[in-house]
Amino acid sequence: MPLTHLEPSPEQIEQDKVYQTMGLTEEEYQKVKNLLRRKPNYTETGLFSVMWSEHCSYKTSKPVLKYFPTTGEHVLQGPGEGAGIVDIGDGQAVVFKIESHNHPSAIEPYQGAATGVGGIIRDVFSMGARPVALLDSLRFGNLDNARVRYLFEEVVSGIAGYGNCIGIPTVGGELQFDPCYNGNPLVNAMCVGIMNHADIQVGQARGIGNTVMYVGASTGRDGINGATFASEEISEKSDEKRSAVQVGDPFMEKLLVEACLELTKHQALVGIQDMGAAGLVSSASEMAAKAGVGIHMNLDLIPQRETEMTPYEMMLSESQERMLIVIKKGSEEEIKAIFARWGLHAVAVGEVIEEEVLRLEHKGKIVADVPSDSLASAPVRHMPSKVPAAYLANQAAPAWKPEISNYAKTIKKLLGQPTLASKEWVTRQYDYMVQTNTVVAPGSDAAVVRVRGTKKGLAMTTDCNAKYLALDPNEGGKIAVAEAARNIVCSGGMPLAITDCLNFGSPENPEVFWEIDESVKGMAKACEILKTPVISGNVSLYNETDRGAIDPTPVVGMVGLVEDLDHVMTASFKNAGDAVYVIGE
Amino acid sequence: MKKVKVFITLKESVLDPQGQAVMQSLHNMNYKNVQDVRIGKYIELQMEDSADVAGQVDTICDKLLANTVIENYRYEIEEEVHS
Amino acid sequence: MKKVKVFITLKESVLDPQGQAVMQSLHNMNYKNVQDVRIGKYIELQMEDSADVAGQVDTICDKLLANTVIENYRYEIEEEVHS
Amino acid sequence: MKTAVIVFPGSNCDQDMYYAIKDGLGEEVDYVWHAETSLDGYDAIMIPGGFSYGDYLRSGAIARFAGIMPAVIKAAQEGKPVLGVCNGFQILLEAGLLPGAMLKNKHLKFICETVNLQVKNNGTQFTTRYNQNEVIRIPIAHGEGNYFCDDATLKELQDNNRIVFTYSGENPNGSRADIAGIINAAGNVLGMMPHPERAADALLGSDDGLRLFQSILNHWRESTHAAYTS
Ligand SMILES: Nc1ncnc2c1ncn2[C@@H]1O[C@H](COP(=O)(O)OP(=O)(O)O)[C@@H](O)[C@H]1O
Repeated sequence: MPLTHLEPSPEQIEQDKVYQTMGLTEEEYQKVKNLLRRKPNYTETGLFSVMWSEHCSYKTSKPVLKYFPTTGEHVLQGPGEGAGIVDIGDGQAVVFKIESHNHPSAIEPYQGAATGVGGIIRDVFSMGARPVALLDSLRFGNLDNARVRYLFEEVVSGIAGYGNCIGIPTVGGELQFDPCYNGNPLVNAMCVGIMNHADIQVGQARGIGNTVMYVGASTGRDGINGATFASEEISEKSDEKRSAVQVGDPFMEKLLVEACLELTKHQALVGIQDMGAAGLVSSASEMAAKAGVGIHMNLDLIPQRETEMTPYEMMLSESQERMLIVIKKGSEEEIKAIFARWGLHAVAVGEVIEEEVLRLEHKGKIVADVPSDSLASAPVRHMPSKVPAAYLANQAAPAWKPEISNYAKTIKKLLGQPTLASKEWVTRQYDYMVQTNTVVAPGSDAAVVRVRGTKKGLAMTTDCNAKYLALDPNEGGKIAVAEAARNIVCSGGMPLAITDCLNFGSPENPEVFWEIDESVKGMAKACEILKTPVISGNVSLYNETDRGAIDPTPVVGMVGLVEDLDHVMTASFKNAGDAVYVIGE
Repeated sequence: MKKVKVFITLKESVLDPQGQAVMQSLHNMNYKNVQDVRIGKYIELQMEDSADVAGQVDTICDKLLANTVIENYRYEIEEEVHS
Repeated sequence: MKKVKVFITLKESVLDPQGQAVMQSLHNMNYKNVQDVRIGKYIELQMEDSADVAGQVDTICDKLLANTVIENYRYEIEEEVHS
Repeated sequence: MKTAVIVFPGSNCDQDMYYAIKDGLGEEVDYVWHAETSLDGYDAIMIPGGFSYGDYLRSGAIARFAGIMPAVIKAAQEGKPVLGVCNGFQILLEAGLLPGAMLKNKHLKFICETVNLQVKNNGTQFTTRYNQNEVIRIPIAHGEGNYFCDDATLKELQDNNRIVFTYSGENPNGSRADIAGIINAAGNVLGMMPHPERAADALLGSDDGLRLFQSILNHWRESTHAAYTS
């Protein structure tokens, strides 16, 4: 029997302010009560606390994200779905998004990085696209620290382990070292996919009476903060024996990619979404909310890897390699057959209902009943902002001019910096050639991947020099976008659009919030001028170490279109005797 | 001389994709009576005698051999018999 | 129900680069008394009782769990105690 | 020539192999699902790279029990050309169609790069388009490519000219005698770690691998022609 009887009652939750330990503020709890017109029970409080977390709701970054231009003549899908989509002509489109997995990677670097890669791939194929490339943007502390070396080696192995196994080439990315990331590495992964316009899918649960199905791996207690309220009570089996770290299974995901791409060609598919952070809650409530409907789900039917899981645990589990799909009623068997061929289960777990609620049933009882759009609409927080003293001091200081007496020595010293040195140690661990479309491999400005069957290619890059942003976030934000655009152009591509990953410290610090605000303004400005709208992205806040916030690190992932692969260019010098020009200022 | 046998296993509730794949394969090979498979590591160390071998092995496991975020370990220390 | 513990080790004639790397790290960590490290696999199977569990485990090891060109195996069968 | 590319769950170079034959060679090619049981009607069998079944226990260990494997073994016995690349090579070793076993790379890391290979035997049906001892550029991408065999097997391979490719220059994975590819005694089953299908299009850097597929086609044409005329 699941140990739900150990959970606090709605009254206890209110009295003992249990909601606070679960992450809801006083005002947020009141808002939940008003929305429900009653006190939420334990499961419901859990649903709200995770859906209204910064990670899922963007409640503090939303006002800032509004600065970004998100439309453009080629944009087919802007922010709001698993990934953004841009037209590349001939009925085809490119799909891409970047996402962070910083905090999991700091705890368990191999699995943290691997599951980060797995998550971003699901975002792309859930749109109906075949993933064709990965990029990874990495930042670590100083390599003379043993823990940093361990994090670095394991993160790289984790990315290689997942990407190589699933057979998507890792063609580019970034690698920088700076003490500000000691203990808080940044692991951002970007995935690029190609699709036909006709196959575009959305994460919507349309059609009253349609069937909600669960596909992929079974659900365990992964990612439920080591111990939940209920399981803490039971674990007389020593706590040390348990772990809630998510482990990636790239083989499972490879099967899931193939099965889902087959599924997207099936007329019975109505909607599909990946179970990412906050797994079942976020996928179910977002799919319902977007379509203006409700979902009734029977939790007894959820495939479970562990025994005695509570509704709370099932709904919040972050087990990997799972998707939620909505299909036309009556086609369950056909859909099951598609997944069975790939050795995967597809299980009907619920139904689309007219009433706009997320209603969860467990052992014959309704254990949660909340308005579907309420979970997806956390109250926006407007944070105070303050110009940092360090910034003002910097601005007042006279411009610094390097004095170089021995150029050869300086150049050698520069090249000796791990941030500038060759990245081959990393890139040769990545299979950057699988799928045999990699025209420009890691090591040039941007990677170029052929669009098979055409003369076209896609150029792609990630860029951000946090040092510039630390000095001036607005200018630095512009520089990050501009650098990405230069890399695309130098490779023979026309910049199309960007995705971004906003890595910052705590937004509750007004100086950090100012940095966020200014960085995004700068990036938005550059995007407008370069006509590269923002089609997707991700926010990672609270990146802090004992020295304080990390340098502002809004990573830009840009994709450009190469019209003719004959015009691809690489960075290396080609022949002795060629003339070298400097263009620009 | 001591022979130390270290067993490293995944913690309970940590997904074991390797074990799952092997179990699936055993079922396909018609060993339906196999109910669960968990795959871990088995490490043998040869160590010269010293004051506190057990203490050393603990540290070695904690620091290097096992990833204690997701793995447990146990070990046995045997007197090495020379042949 | 039986719990079967399988130990798979590389044959002596086969070089174990993983074990060598671990030994090197241990030496760097100043555990100079570690003379040798060999890394193998430890597999736990839960099997329903059947007429010839040992025979089954032999075949499973020979066919799937170990590659006898490079590896040896041994196993222990225990009665599973229910908690 | 009609070619089968076997697809296991977790194969990921199946498409690359398919396109090398279809576009590079211009010949007919089908994917054949691991659960099929017959390869009748195919003239050549390709086992592509990837991570069959996640390579979770040992590379190739689980794939060896797939439904299609008896048909692969039958095709090999009938003398049809069978090519295993990377994971395909590992599967052929596990299935006992080739001798030896694969260990983790000596540096324990996955390696992806284009390497120099020396053609040690250009007399096989896979290598007639190369010159003896020619050095060619072919990509590798593997974590377990450290080929191992005992002394007797090595001698047998050497004495019978069964080492087809060796790494030229630095040995990237620690393989015994720099071995990159070996053939069976009958000369129709070739296993190799490097990926010829990734070097079948000059746009991607090298087309040295294409000649391997051309050699197979050539041999097939000559033998079927011989069959018609004799
Ligand atoms: N920094 C950003 N810039 C632009 N769009 C963003 C940004 N952060 C998040 N988004 C968009 O907001 C939506 C929700 O993001 P997220 O919760 O990360 O998606 P998912 O549910 O796929 O994990 C996505 O469509 C994403 O592209």
